Order: sequence, then C-alpha cells, then structure tokens
Amino acid sequence: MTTQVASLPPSAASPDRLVRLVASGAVIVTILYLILYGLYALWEPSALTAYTFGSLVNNTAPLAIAAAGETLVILARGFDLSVAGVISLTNVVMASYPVDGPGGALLSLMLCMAVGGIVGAVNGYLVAVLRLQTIAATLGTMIICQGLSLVILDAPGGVVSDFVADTLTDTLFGFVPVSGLIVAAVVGAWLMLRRTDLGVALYTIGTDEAAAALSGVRVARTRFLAFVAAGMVYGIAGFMLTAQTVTGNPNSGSPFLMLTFAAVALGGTSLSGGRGGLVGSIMGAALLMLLQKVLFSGGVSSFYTGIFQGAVLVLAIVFSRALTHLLERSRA
Amino acid sequence: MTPATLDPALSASKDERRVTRVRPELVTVLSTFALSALLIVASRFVSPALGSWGQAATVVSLSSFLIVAAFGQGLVILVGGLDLSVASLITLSAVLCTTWVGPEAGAAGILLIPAILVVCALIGAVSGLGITVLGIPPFIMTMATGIIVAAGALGYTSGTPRGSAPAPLLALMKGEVAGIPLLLIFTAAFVIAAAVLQQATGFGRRLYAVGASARAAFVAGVPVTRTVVAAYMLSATASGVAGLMLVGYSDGATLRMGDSYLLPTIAAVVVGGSSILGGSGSFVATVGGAVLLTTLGTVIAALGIGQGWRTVIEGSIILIALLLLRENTFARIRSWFPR
Amino acid sequence: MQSSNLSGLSIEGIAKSYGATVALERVSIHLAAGQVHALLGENGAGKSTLVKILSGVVRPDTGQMLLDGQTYMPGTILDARARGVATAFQELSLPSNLTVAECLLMPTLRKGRGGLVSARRTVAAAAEILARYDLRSVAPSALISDLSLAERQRVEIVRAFHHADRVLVLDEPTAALSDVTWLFDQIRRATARGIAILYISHRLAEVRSLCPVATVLRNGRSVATVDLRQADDDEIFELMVGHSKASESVRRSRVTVGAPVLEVRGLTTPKLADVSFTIGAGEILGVSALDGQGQRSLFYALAGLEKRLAGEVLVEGRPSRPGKPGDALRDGIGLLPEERKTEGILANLSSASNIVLPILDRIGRRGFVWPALERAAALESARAVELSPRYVSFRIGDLSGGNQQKALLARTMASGARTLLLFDPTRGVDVGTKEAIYAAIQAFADRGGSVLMYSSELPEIVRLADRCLVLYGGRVFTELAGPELEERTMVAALTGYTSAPLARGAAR
Amino acid sequence: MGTWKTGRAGALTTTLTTALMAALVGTAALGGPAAADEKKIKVYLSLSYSGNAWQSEAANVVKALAATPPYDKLVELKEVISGTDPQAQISAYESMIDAGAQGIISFPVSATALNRVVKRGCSKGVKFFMYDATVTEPCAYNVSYVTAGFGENSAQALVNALGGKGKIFLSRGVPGNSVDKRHTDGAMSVFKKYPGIQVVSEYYSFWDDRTTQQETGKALAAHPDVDGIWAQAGEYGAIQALKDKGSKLVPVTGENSNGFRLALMDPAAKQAGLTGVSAGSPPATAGYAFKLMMEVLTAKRKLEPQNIEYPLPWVPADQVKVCKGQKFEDGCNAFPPNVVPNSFVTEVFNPELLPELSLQSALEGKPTPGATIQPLPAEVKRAPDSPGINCQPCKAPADEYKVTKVEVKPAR
Repeated sequence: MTTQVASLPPSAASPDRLVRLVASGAVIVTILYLILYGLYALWEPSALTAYTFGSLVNNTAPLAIAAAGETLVILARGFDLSVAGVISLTNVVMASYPVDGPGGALLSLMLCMAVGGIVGAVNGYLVAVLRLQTIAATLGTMIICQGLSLVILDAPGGVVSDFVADTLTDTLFGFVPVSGLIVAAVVGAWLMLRRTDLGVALYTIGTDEAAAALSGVRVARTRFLAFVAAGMVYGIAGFMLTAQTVTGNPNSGSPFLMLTFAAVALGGTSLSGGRGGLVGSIMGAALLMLLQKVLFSGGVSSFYTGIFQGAVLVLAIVFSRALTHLLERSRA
Repeated sequence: MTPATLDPALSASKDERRVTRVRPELVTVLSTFALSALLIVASRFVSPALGSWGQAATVVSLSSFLIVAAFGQGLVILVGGLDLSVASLITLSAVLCTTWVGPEAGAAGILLIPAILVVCALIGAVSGLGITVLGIPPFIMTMATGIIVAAGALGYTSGTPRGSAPAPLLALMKGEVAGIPLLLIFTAAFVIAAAVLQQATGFGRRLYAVGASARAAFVAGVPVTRTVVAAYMLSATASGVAGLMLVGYSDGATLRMGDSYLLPTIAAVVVGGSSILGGSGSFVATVGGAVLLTTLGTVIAALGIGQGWRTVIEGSIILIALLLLRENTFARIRSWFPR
Repeated sequence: MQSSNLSGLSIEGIAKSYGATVALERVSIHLAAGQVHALLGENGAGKSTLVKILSGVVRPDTGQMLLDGQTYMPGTILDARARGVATAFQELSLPSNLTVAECLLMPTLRKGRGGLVSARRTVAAAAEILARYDLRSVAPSALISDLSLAERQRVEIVRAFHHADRVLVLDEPTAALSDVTWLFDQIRRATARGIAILYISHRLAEVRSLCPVATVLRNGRSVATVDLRQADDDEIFELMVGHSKASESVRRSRVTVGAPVLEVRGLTTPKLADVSFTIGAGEILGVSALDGQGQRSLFYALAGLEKRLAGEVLVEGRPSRPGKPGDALRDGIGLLPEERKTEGILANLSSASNIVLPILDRIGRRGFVWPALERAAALESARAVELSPRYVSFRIGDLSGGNQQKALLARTMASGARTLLLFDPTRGVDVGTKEAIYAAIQAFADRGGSVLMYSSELPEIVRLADRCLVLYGGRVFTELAGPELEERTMVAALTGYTSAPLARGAAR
Repeated sequence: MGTWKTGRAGALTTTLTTALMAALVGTAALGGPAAADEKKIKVYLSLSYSGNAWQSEAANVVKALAATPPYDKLVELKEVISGTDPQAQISAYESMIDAGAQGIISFPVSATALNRVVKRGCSKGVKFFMYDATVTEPCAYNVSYVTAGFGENSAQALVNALGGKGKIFLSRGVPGNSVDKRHTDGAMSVFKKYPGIQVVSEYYSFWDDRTTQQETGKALAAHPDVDGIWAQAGEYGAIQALKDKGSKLVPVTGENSNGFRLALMDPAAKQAGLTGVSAGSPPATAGYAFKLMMEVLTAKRKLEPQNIEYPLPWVPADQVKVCKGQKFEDGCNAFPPNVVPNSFVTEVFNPELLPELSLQSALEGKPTPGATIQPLPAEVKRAPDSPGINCQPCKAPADEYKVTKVEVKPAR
C-alpha cells in the first residue's frame, strides 16, 4: 500500500456495539416502558401483583404479536394493512370451528397460521411478483378478508374451546403468563430468523433494494416470504385475541390497524425499511397498552385521554431520538 | 442491422434508438376515468335504473368530499409523508362550523369560515413542524395530531355537536346555477385550481423535488422544511374544506364525520398511480382514483347480495383495477399496436 | 482482432429494448481468457446495459453468448456467479446496512451451530478473502455505511474478484480510487490465472496501460474492436463519438482576473483548519488533495451544508453565513455536490425539472410555472453544457451518468450564482462529456464568474485552473500557480513530499 | 423525513424533549389519583366511544344523575372512554376493578368478549350494570330495550303504511353487530310474511346520519322508485337523501333523532308522502340503569343480576309533539330545531322513571336545579332471553318476534 492509505482516516473499526444497541429502538422503548410502569405502580400498588401483570400481558399479546408480524413487512420496506383483515378472519374461523383440548388448540393455531399464511402469500404475490404498491395491494386484501369474515360469521358470537380460553390466558407457576410465553416464542423464532440468510436479506432489501439485487439477494422471493411469514404471525395474533375475548367478531381486527403501525414506529423500526427489529415493536405494543393503564391510574380519563395519548406518542419518539443523538455525540 | 464494423452511415453522431413518448401518468388518468364510465354503463346489468346521468350525478356529489380531502393527502404523499389526521380535521372543521357559524350566521359569522380553515392550517403546521424539525415519522406525528384533535373536538363539544349548517354551505351543496349543480362547478373549479397549484407553480414543482429526494432538493437550495410544512398545512386545510362541505351536505356535524375518509383518501391517491414513497403522481389521476372508488361503491351498493360478499367483491375490484393500472400493462397494450 | 475461440466469453449479436426504448441494437465482443479487454463508449452508448446482461440482471432480447463454448444466458446474478462471471458495478452495489463480511458473502453467509449464521465464521471467511486480495486495511466487521467511498469501491472490486472464476466485469472501477496500483496488481494476478476481464473506464491512459484491445460501443452497437497499441487517442475518440475531436489540452486562455468575488479567511470546521483564499472574477481555483483531506468539508461549509467553527467568508464584500444551501444560493454560491446519486439528481423527475429547480420563481409567469416555461428554461440551460435537447424531457434517472452530470451542471450554472463550487465535476464521465463540461466551466469563468473546483484527476486541474490549492490533513499545504501548476509538482505536494510519485500521475 | 440535513435537529430535540418530559411527568404527578373520598361509593362509567349524540347523551344523564342530590354526596363517578376496541374496554374494566370500583355502569362494546373480566369483577363484588348493549355473562345486569322488539314493530308499521306492498330499503347499522342483527332479524320476520314487500336494497349506515344519507343516496341512484325505508339509527340522513333527490318522500321508520321527529310532523313533508314511526334505542336507559344500580348499592333494593327490559319508545307520526320547555311534559316528545341539533336523540327523557332530567342534563351532564332523586317503581320488567345478546347458551322464546305496538294486518 502506498502512503495515501496511511493518511486516510483509519478504516472504521468495528463500531461500538454497545452504544449501537443502547441507541436501538428496543432498548429505548424498554426504558420508557419501565419508567411508565414505575409511575403506574406508584399510583396503583396492585400493578406489582402477578395477576395484574399477567392480565396486562394477556391484553398486550395480540397487539404485540400483530406488530411483530407487521415489522417483518416494514423491514422489507412495505406496509401491510391486511393485518386487520387476517385477525378478523382467523378470529371468526376459530369461533366458527372450535376444536377442544390441547390438540384442538394446536390444530386451531395451525389453521390460523395457515389462513394468515395464505393471505400473506396473496399479498406477497401481488407485491413481489405483480409489483403492486404494498399499501394498495394489502388494502385490497384487507377489505376482502373483512368481507370473508362477515360471510363466515355475520354477527359476534361463535364458540371458543375452553382449553384455548382458559389455558392460554392462565399463568404458569403463578407468575409466568402463558400468553407471554407465546410472545417469547415469536421472539425466539425471530432471533433464529435474523441469523439466517433470509433474515439478513430482509434487512438488506429494506435498506437498498437495488444493491441487494446486485449482491445476489433474491428480492422478490425474500419479499414474498416476508409477507407469508407476517401473515402467519398475524394468524397467531388472531389466535391469541380469540383466546382473550373468547368470542368471534367479524370486526375484531379493525382496531389493530393503526395500533400495529404505532407500535412498530414506537419500537424504533423505521417505516421506510431496513432499520429496527421485532423486539422493539413488541415493546412498543406493550407501551401502548400500558399507557391506558397509566392514564387511568393517573386519573386522566374522559375526553382528554386522547390528548395525553397523542402527546405521549410524540414524546416517546422525540425522547428516543434525543437519546440516540446524545449517545452518538458521546461516542464521537 | 449493421455488422460490428465501421459503418459510414453511423459516422454522423446521431442516436437513432427510439424512445417512448407516451406518459404513463396520462394513461393512468384516462384509464381510471374510462374504468369509472365503464362501471357506470355496466351497472345497468345490476339495476336498470343505474347507468344513467342520475347515477353519474350521485357519483360526482359523493366523490366531491373525497376529491377535496384526497388533494391534501396527495400533497403529503407527494413529499414522501402520510397524513393520518385527515379524519380528525374533517370532523374538527365540521364541528367548529356548526358551533361557531351556525345556521343564522350573518356576514360576520361567515367570516369565521376562513378562520376555521386557518385553525386547520395551524394544526397542519404543527404536524409539519414535528415531522421536519423534530424528525418524528409522519405516520406517528399525524396519527398523534389526529388523536389529539379528535379528543379536543370531543371535549369542546362535550360529545354533542350543536347547531347546523350555515346557509351558504347549504347553497353550495344543494344549489344550482342555470340548471348546473353548484357543487359540480365548485368541484371542477377546485380540481383545476388544485391541479395547477400542484403541477404548474414553483411551490408545486418543489413538492415533487422534495418527494423525489429531500436531500438532493435541499442541496439544490430548496427550502425543504418550509415546503414540507406547507404541504401538511394545505392537507389540513383541504380536510377542513371537506369538513365544511360535509356540513352543508348533511346539515349538521357529528364527531365521526371524517372517520370513513382516511383510508379512501390514501386509496384514491394510490389508485391514481402516485407512489406512496413520494415524488410522483398527479392530482388529476387522484381525482380519477376518487371517482373510480366512489363509482365502485354505488354499483356495489346495488348488488343484491350480503354485505360480506359485497365487501369481498369491492376488495377484489380494487385489486383488479390496480393490476390493470400497472405500467407493465400499459407497456404490453402498447406493444400490441406497433407504430 | 480475435478469431472465434472456445475459451473466454463470446457475445454475439446481443440486442435489448426497454419497451420502445432501444438500449442495445447489436453488440458482438469476444473476451479472451487471460486478457483485459476494454469497452469504450460515450455515456449512453449502452455500456451499462451490456454490463447488466453479462451480470444476469437483465436478459437480452436476441443474440447469444458463449462461455467457454457453452451457451451462457444468466437469469440472475447468482446464475452468472455460478458460471464464474462477476461484476464490480459502477453504482456501487453494497447494501449500507451490512458489514463488509456480509457483503462479500451474500447471499449465503457462513453457518455455525444449528445452521444459523455465525458472525464469527463469516468475518473469518471474509478476512481470508480480503487478505487474498491484499485489502487488509478494511476490517471485515466494519459496516459499509462507515466506509469511505474509496474503501467501498475496493470492497466492491474484491467481491467481484472473489466470485469471478472465468469472467470479470469492472465498470468504472477507478471512479473513486485515487490510487490504482492495488487494482492493477490484482488485475494482473487475475489475468495470470486465465480470467477474462472486461474493463470499462473513461480514463484512456488507464485503459492503455492495461488493455491490449478495446471494443468501441456507439449508440447501442459495437462499432469496432481495435488493437490499442496501434490506434492513437484521436482515432479512438473518433470511433466513440463518430467525428473527430477538437484539439485537446489547450491550457485555458488566461483572462485578466477581476475583483475578488469569494474571499475565505480562516475557515475552520471539524475537518478543516484555518483555510484562507480569494477567488477573483473570471478565475478558476483548483483544489487538489488525496481522499479525505478536508476538501469535502471545505465545499460543504461554503455551501451551508456543514457547520463552521470559525472563519469568515465574503462574497463580493458581503459576509456569507449560509445555514443551508438555499442561503448560499442567495449569497451567490452554487454547489455541484459530490454524490450525484444521493445529493444531486431527483431520479424520478425529468431533466427539465431537475435543471430549473433553483430558478422556479424566476422562470414563472405570475407565479405559474407552466410545463412549456419549464422546458424552455431547461433547454436554454442545457445548451450551455451541450446537453442534447431530447434528454431534457427524459426522466433523469434513466440518463447515463455523464448526461446526469451535465444536467446538474446546467442547474448549478442556471441558478445565477456567480461563484460555483464544483466537486469533482467529471467523476465517472466519458471523454466527450468531459470536453463539454470543461467548455462550460471555461465559458462561465470567461463571463466573469469565479469557480472553486476540486478534481480527483490532476490533468483536469492543470488544464482548467489558474491556481491550485493543495490540501493535506485539513490545511492548505501549498498553493501552486503558473509554471508550478503541472502534474509532477502536484503529485509531490499531494503526498506532502513524503512518498514516491503516485501511480496515476506517473502513468500520464 | 428529517434526514436531508445532518446533525442540526439534534440539540434542539434534546432540549425540547427534556423540557417536555419534565412537563409531562410534572402534570402527570399533579394529576395523579385524587385522594379518594373514602365514604363515597366508587362508581365508574365506561363508554365505548363518545363520538355520537347517543353515546354522549347517555353518559350525560348518568353524570347528571350522579350530581343530583342526594347522590352528589353519595357517589364518586368517574368516566372512562375506551373506544370501540373490546380489548381496550377489557383493560379499562381491569383497571376499574383494581382501583376498587363498587359499581361499573357501562355501554359494553361486545356481548361476549368482556365476559371473563366481568366475571372476575363480580367475584370481587363489583356490580356491573350494562345499558342498551348487553353482555351474556349472567352475573351482570343488562338494562336494555333490545329485546323489546324494535325491528318487528317498526317493520310492521312500515308494512301497514305501505298497505302490504312495495319496494323498500333496509338501512342497517354496523355490519357484524349483534344488535343490528337482532333488529334486522325481527324486521325480516315481518317482511317475509308479505309477498308484496320487496327489499330492493340493504346497506349499512353505521348508525350515523351522514353515512345513512350517503348510502341512501347510492341506493336511490339504483332504485329511484323506492316506496319505503326501514331504518335503524341515522334515519334523519335517509330523509335528507330523499330530499336531495327531489320532492317525493316515502314512509320511513326509524329511531329517535330530533330531526326525524320534526320531519314526521312537518306538514310539507307529510304532503310529500312522509309518514312513519320513531322508535328504537333510548339513551334514557343509561339513567334508568344508573338509578337501579344506585338503589342496589345503597341497599334500597334487593335485585339479583338479571336482564331487565326498558320499554320501547314508540312515537307514530301523528303523535309527535314539540316541547315548550326543557323536559318531556304534557306528552311532548321533540324539541324545536334551534334548541337541539337534528342528531339529538330525543328519547333521553322518561317522565316516570327519570323525572330528574332536563335538557341541560342531556346536553351538558349537569343536574337540573332543584331536582332530587326520586325512587324508581319497585317492579322491574324481566327481559326475555335472547341468545348471543343477553345470555349464552339459552333459548329464545317462541314468540321472540311478536309484534306488540301495531296491528298485524294480514298479507293480501
């Protein structure tokens, strides 16, 4: 090498991984969660009981899992509105075709994931192969899923098997909520996925699709699989929602539409793809659900709840940006 | 074809490779309107009373709100954002209109209508500043302003919006001039003015530039922050106008007035061929998208089947329309007609 | 000329159209194993399309390719790699979120326990690859986004070498490299192993030192394959553009330098220390430096893109403290940015929209900028840089790099700024376009404008500049003018008198 | 966004955040749980979405009653709006139970999804009083008109007005909602009996005036020759859509908006062909449920959890009478247009059950000056079983869709 290399700034050494980790969305949103939980416990001492925590986890699980699925699509630079449709659809399917016992629960779970996977495959085909814009294609499939939900169940009702209703909302050893374990399983699957070629490819096409293609990443296939995987995860969310509400409702998915995106964004995942992760989204969902509790225990109610919710949403993002900025500056 | 040797015919440095000149946007616009017309005509099979001018008039009046609100949404999408506060701002302006102005408003009361739009624009400015200055993702920022505004409207009215529409708005929505509905004239004027603003002013061109690449536009000297904030202000104002029109249409305000417009505004923009990532699209195409969606709604409403299947058909037709409107489709159709 | 030969890659009668746009009409080339074959042509001649076809990104409409006698028609990058064909792309293709190691091994990383990706093994494998190609200075675990442009280019090249067992395509591999010794060494080692190399560069000197033969592409056709030892520059140039070229390398005629236009006093930024200079009306001040000596910081600080820590800037006597490029424009300073792709073009928009962006308010009538007005203004600006009128209504992203650069230069000049900051205005640009750009810059100066120009190519500075600042370590190392302003002195100054002359300087 | 300039926004963001976070924590701390008055009965009002007139009137009458002596000294009422998402309401109920609620009066957004948390509340001694909408959990009290036969009675009235023959629209509520289904099933049980009645269009109006207007407009484009409209809430929009189309009006049955009632008594509209019945969901149910709950909580009444039927309001066109004052007095049942908006739901009053209320209570949630709480009649009317609405599993009575309010004319 000639001298000029020596005169260059040294090739960026392996960056400070710790700082990067701390500045990542997941950690910041967890910090925020702990702060808010502290506030909640301060105002509502029962917040620290296993029961309250368990029911909070139960309440959070469907949104957290739905947000986890959405993250897969968003990382690959897409929007998936079909999350609302899949949750409604799996919910009414489960309530219309209940199967009893642990084996039945497993069968239902498989069925939900299959339904979600099929919807995801349709989305994936429309987006990755036919090259429709993600938001437009998934809007179409969301509407179709909502229609199908109404066809299957035209009014709330149906039957949910006792095993699903009771066991999945129970706690193990008195303090481990089963729904939390399911969320943990999703996280586990994600951590495995991240360490596969597909996982790396997912981030890469979200960052720079053209460069990814030139690096040998099969962009269409990766995006297709991201939608399929996301659909299957929404299926799990629908399954958990059914376990919690013990009923079928053709509109049950609608409230999830905006909330999943909010959870993903709160969790530090960039809505323009390539940056973020699934754990952050799950914590983002948990934060949103906790917020209701904190506002209630803080005595904020009635009309003004919305104002606080909106403000906290913005502040959470600003806070995480500021923290990232401070950390980066301290590193520099 | 010439062999790979020096060819005298090539000595002049002339590039003879042909290039397409048909603009895809134009094709999108024509296709959306053609599809709408086709749907109206085809709807005769659904009900004999359909496919008439009466139905077309219904479509125009029902799509006018969507057209106005989608203009704002389109501007925001053009700069690479998304406005989720559309629904709340429609509601807010409707509520303020019936409470501030009301049916018996005199000249002074009418002056409050611009004031309502200023309130909307200021809220849009807050969204825009949050996005540009604080760097909050548009999705979250406008969702938050939406939630806050909705809560504010709820608190302001204690849940019950009072009053009804001022006379000028009633006249706008229901009146006629020389046999032509005033609403049609207003909508046409709005579309022209809005299309000119977006396509043929410095501000409009800068919106495209920012949407194409905010960084490159910034380096080229475009005041990016100001342009983006202005887009959000205009979007909020357009939502406000849509809210006022809805007050005139239904002679009153409800707190859920705007709820059913959020997704349709986005759908109209996207069906009109704009990229959700910004930097492309035209307002006339968005109008086509809005008209197409509304036509679809009226035709499907007349189908004698259950709501579930109706919804399934609606979703399917949206997907089919999107597939037909793809650029590939145009390219293929064009290849059938060699010049 | 090569006769048909089984070993190597034969391209026969390839054509490709995008819709109604014809990119390649008929191209035939034979790449012999173990030989470096140059591909020459103006921007827009169809080189990128040919590269894409060879790499498996697009399929040709007609024609065939034979690799060692077997049909070669890759459908994907991976197909191409499987046959031993790999490309180092001009628009670098390294996803910025990946580490160097991941980039080198994508799409299949090294696995550890349970079939999961092992970061350790991936890094180890990558370190081995980097070592094999003498690029130990880049850490395999570094993120691409943390690398300099030159380092990225090197990684891109190493990746191509790593995957190219039979054929290697190098598309403008030296665009971001100040030093080419390393690359040339690697090329020689590869040819020694019998690899056929297609080498694309705008730098004729480079091409001559590497390649025995060259194929010239013009308007989508391969017009000739020439033995470079027997063809002089003018002949090649004539083949490329279709007419003979005006005499070159005339030192610009010196007009009298007018009153100071841009005065910089003690400018300091985090990467720049106490830089002072003055440019007069009609003067072109060159800036020369090795990679990363603060030249970018200098340009960006003047244009309002970077914070200043100290110092004063006067434009025609008035202080200029731009907070953003818009302010700088108002002060009369226009910047041609470094990274064309990310900071220059608005890829989705037409060239016309790109060109008139800073002057929208001026060209409008009563505030309306009708498409006709935009087009007229753009055409006028395009003329100054010899941008073909037919490109004005094209989507700029579809144009070749050279034409994009012309459009950007047209934009900067049309902005009305009296001081232009041109950062490497001819990067990745072909000979014909270079001439047009030189002419435009000279004309601008002749009209009394002042220019601050950084270039990675020394002859360019020698040819255009009246004086030249040499930056080293963020400081003005020396200022060269008059007879001192020639390549040998500059090479010495660039390295701070520390080392042997640079390869490129020596090659010229 | 925000990435076109580098490293500028950072410092500003930091400062702002610190300030804002401090402010937030500060406000939150100040607004922390008010020191609860130990002696007062802790009651929560859980709303779905206070977004339409009906919801806010229902909430207002509860608030007004809670502030009417002697309850103003007895009860501490807190309102929580949780939206239309069952999960949010589950979470809200959980919080209320944890916060030591003694009674929860609520509009439940789902008949079944809340059962689990309701059951848990019951086991902790919380009394749940559901108004209008219902839950199937037997430990809750459901107070509702839903079983009182709105659908079949109004359908029969429409059939009678049309002489058993004609094309009609069904303007329904929210797709996939059990109350909408109950009403529509009831109505269809009547329409099916008349071969001359032809349902030419069926659409969903989400119980909203403006949506009804738009959807009716679409249906009118396909069927301009419609003879009658059977509508759920939002009926005033149907009348506006008819007016938008031209001069001809047709018989319309619908719910209780003030605009609809005024239209029914408008001579010009009557001339143009409008007639019908105003019936349906009364916000007054909330007030009745609240008073019942308070009587149970204060041990003035012994009442096991059960389904209680609130009487169906029934005002045919010829019985609409405009009130002069602030209440329903002398048999009046509508208000002048300048007093309340068209969307105002008139059936917020009940002279016998809720004499404490006035317009001010309904619109602003304030007690009527001088009013005191009057005891309720001792008797409550038990509601029949309605599977999936107020019980599960159970069987509906054979005469579930019996028409009670009008004469059943035989089909021709």
